Amino acid sequence: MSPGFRNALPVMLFLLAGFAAPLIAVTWFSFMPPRTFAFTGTPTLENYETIFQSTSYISFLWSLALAALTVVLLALIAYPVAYGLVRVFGKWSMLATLLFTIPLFVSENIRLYGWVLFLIKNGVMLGTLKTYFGIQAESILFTLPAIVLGMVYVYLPFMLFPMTLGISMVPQDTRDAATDLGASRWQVFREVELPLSLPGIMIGCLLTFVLAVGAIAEAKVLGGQQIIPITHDIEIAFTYSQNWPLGAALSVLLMLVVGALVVLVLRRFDLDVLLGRR
Amino acid sequence: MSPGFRNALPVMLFLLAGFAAPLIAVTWFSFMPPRTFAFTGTPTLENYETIFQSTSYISFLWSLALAALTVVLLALIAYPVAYGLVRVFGKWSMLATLLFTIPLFVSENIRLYGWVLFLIKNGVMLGTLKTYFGIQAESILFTLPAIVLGMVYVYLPFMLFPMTLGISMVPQDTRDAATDLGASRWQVFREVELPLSLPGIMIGCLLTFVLAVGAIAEAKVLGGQQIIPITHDIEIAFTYSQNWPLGAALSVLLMLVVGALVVLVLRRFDLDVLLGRR
Amino acid sequence: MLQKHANLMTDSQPILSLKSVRKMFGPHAAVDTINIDITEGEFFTIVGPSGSGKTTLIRMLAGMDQPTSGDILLRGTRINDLPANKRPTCMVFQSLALFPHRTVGQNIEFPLKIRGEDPAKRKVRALQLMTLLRLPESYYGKNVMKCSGGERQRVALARALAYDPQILFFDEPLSAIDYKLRKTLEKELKDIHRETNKTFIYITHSLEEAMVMSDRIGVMRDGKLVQVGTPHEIYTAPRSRFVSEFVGDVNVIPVTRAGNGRLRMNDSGRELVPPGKAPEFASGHLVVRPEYLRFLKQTSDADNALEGRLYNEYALGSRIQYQVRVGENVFVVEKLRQQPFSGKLDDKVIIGWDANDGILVSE
Amino acid sequence: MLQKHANLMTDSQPILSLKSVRKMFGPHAAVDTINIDITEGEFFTIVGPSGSGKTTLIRMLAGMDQPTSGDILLRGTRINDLPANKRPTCMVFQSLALFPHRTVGQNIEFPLKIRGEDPAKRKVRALQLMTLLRLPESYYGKNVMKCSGGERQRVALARALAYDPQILFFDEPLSAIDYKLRKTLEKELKDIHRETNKTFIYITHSLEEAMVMSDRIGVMRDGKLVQVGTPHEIYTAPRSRFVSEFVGDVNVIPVTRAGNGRLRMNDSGRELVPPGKAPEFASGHLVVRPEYLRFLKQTSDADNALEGRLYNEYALGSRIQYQVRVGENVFVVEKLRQQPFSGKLDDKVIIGWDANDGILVSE
Repeated sequence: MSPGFRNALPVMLFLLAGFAAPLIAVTWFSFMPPRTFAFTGTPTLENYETIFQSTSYISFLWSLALAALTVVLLALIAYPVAYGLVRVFGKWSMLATLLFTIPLFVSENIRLYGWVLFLIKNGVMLGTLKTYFGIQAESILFTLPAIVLGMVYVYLPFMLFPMTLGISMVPQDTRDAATDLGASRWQVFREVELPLSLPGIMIGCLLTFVLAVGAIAEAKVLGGQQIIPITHDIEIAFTYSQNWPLGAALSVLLMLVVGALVVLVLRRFDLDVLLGRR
Repeated sequence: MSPGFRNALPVMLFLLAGFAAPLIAVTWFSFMPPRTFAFTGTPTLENYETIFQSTSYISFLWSLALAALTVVLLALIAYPVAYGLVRVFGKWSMLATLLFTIPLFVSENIRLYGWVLFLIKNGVMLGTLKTYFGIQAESILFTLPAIVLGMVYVYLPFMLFPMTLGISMVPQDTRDAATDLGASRWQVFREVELPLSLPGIMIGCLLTFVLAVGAIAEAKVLGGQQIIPITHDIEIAFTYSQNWPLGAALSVLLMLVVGALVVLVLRRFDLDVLLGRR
Repeated sequence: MLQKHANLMTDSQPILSLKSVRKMFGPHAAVDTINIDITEGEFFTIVGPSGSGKTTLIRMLAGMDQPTSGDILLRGTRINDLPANKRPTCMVFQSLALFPHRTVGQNIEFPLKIRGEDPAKRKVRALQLMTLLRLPESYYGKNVMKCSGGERQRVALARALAYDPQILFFDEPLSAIDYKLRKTLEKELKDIHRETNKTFIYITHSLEEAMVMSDRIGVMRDGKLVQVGTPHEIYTAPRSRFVSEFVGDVNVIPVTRAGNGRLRMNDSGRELVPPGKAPEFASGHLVVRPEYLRFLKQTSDADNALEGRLYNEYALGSRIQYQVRVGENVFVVEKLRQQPFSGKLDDKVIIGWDANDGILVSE
Repeated sequence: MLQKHANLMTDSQPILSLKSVRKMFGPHAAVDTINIDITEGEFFTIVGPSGSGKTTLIRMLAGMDQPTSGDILLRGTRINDLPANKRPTCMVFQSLALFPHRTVGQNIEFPLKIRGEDPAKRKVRALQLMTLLRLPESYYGKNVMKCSGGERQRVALARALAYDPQILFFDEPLSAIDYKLRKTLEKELKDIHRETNKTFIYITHSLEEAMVMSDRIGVMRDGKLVQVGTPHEIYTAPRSRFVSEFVGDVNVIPVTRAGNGRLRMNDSGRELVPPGKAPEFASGHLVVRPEYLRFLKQTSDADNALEGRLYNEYALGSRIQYQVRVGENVFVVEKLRQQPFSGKLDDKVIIGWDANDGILVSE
């Protein structure tokens, strides 16, 4: 037994206890009889049966679809911005990065309420249009676009930072060398820049997808219950309907779906291969 | 006008529009007459007066105290773990880091419900004690310790990662040199290791404090409304009581308090000085 | 000296001409009014300390930077505005700039792929180049990051040669490599230059490296080209104190022209015999290389002689250096190991040199 | 050679003795059964390629690593288990390991602060050391990261001297510094060694560096000490092909002992006259340094002669090297610049050497 392992053991046990405890509790409770609050009941698959017979799959699909849409939009928005931060803006990059970072210091809910005030009928945007320009427009608040706007807004930094890191890891020399060897701008991008920044892009996509699947505030605050993501179903099960085993079973399914997706993507894009380590 | 600035300008305008919009909306609304939903009212300080005459300051103090307590506990717990990860565990560090990271892929709410299931009367912990050991204990659920436990649990990674980075930035050679020059283990720690890892520690503390002040789920889920943090007051103003200008004013005050604290700490511990850059 | 390349001797049009090339960074001239003609097939090295502007210069030649003023002519055609990917030139970078996500073969074939050649032809050419550069054929499918330092060097050179450039630029490609391997690669590079007959333009901060490989050397300082010549000219006839000191250990004596045509040492006032072909100047430096200084029996054994004390000795492989303190100054005398000096530390010694072995520089 | 230090000549107890010191990493011996005695006041250099175990060795001597077996004796006392902070030795690291959050003064005073000396005394000593190492007094309050490479070097050395160690270790402190400054610092370090009279143990991969500074040199290879001797001994009497090649450019000829006491070249079968004091062996290598090879008018002008073609020439400052192809092999001949060879490339030439200028090694 190496000294590293001997010293790491207590910490790892503490971690297993501290970090795995809630996950184990959730998994265990998902096999308890519905609407019970004790963990000593006879294990049963009843909760899972209930879920498969219910319309919960719609919430699942909404969550996954919203997350996927968010990731695609984020990738399209964040790549040019990250590229600019690394390659184009020079000393202005610092200021731009600061502008991205400051809002993170404000509680997410406050920022979402801000969007409500901004988007609502007679709010900052529509109010200005109506009062000063006489234009009457419909508010997008409490519709799907508002939710997507909120998600893109909240998760942009989490896509941007790994992407910026990924792009900044492509050495200037390597790009210069490709140009020097006759490659056009587009060829440099396709042959050198994109493959070498792929690890950062992939990490950004995974991170934002995982965060977006677990999102609940955006749909609640900006979506006005128009769309019910799975996280909302879980919250309802744990609070209003007081059916904890059902909430636990929904949680377990969500973890399984997300986990499977992450493993799938990581296996498809082996990071070591991307980084050229073998 | 440098080309960097010219290219950065549209992105910065987009940022100002996209990221500052909700903050501006919140600030503006905080000066609107109470209980209105339009932004065109006559600006007034009425909301701020209401707050100063109310007992909201208790929520403020709770939020700040909870955040401060969380940061202190996190620093005490995370430093030895981070130290172990960097210096002691060797190849086991990877596994331990993975154990810290995996729970982040599960929605925060699910993990908090997991703690409820674990801690509640007849839940995983107390149920086991009662059924198998015959020990009857009080649940800490819905008390202050449960909230603090939840906050420490949720924010540990955000303290741990900057700290690990900070400690790993202290070169092994510098520590060896101090020992070689006669310093004991404790002197190496006090004279070299601690001052050189301080930037990481400070960033971890700031980050977790800002996150903890904006926390709401822990108090709601684990505290059972025993303690009302200011974020909860804000949510209530925006939702149940439908007094948006009041919620906006509370938000503005919270941002001011946190902002002032961050600036104060950053000025006190000038990072450049700590890093020895001047 | 040996006659190296017949084509150096013809007075054909230069392959590359620089006419008053300047590059300003704000108010600072990184490259300051440089004029050179590079002959086809030449191995030309630009040498200078870091910050002397040599990297900026080569980047302009390669098309990665544009000069602020002046012209760069390729066989007489102005190419100032021709971008790097359109120039028939190629560079080997200090970092080598290999593509880490590609195999050795893919790296070498990159310029051919960009040009749209078909895969079969590409592979034939890549294997040809690998043979030229002594890379085993089995490396074709090997990830380039698994290669050793010397092998990567060869892959980078093979990739540049695959572009089939008229001029090859080298930006200190050997500076990160350890001494022994560097010496080997320097000689290999000179062999490749001979076998390919291409024009090589090399930059380095090591005059040792420049001397070993080059047909001609240009010495840069503060953005200016202070001297251009063959390695022999640079070594034996430096035109300034800077160049003489850059070439190796030298003894530099500040002197003033005395009335009688002699030189007067600024510190001791002692008179010295100047070399025969001395430039006209009022005050400057007399440079004497350590291997031209001798230990004397008596002061009359050489044109110039100084008395001092033996202070230290240093072994340098085939040679041994002795430090001699003369007043406040330390002189370095170099002898072959086969004929060492038999004095003891702190002994009184006389050192001297023949007038014509000194070099007078006005700066 | 000059007589350097009187105390080298006395046969007093060695300050440091290594007795069969071994360090295993798993099944691999990083340091393999090393025995040396270091004399008080000596400048001893351990030189070897990277991976030869020299860093592991010096870390054991400094107390940062423990040997797997064998003993380390300081003035006869076993110190294997004495931790680094209790040993009266101090190390200058390759990275220098300065404390970046402290001033120059605070760095130098660190060992005194640890020892609990009072601030006024500390400052006096720090300023003394700064004077010794030619650091201006005004640097006392300067942040150490604002110093140049050479200045940091001096701060690191001053800090080590402040500890007042009996032995100073150096772990390649000059390897990251550019050529010209390195040459200056090498000579400075030798002067400081002379002025402080302390024992210096230095490791480096550059034999050039080792030759300039050391009283004795130990050559390491694969964890073993293959030869120990003065720079002159290492250069003129290497005991293996490895050592001879490590010292500089050499011509190595694989040979077999022929019946008549002569040597037979393994490739061409040609017979050679061996040096007078040749060791007994059946087959090995004949090593001839380039400066002992001469161009001959006819084959009878030297004991051994070979015919070949002039292949290339390289300028090396005061010397010029010529490559001569003899059959499949390339020989290197070195001449002084003052007396260059006047042949043309591809000319037929004869090269030769006197039998006693060759060195026979059995490996």
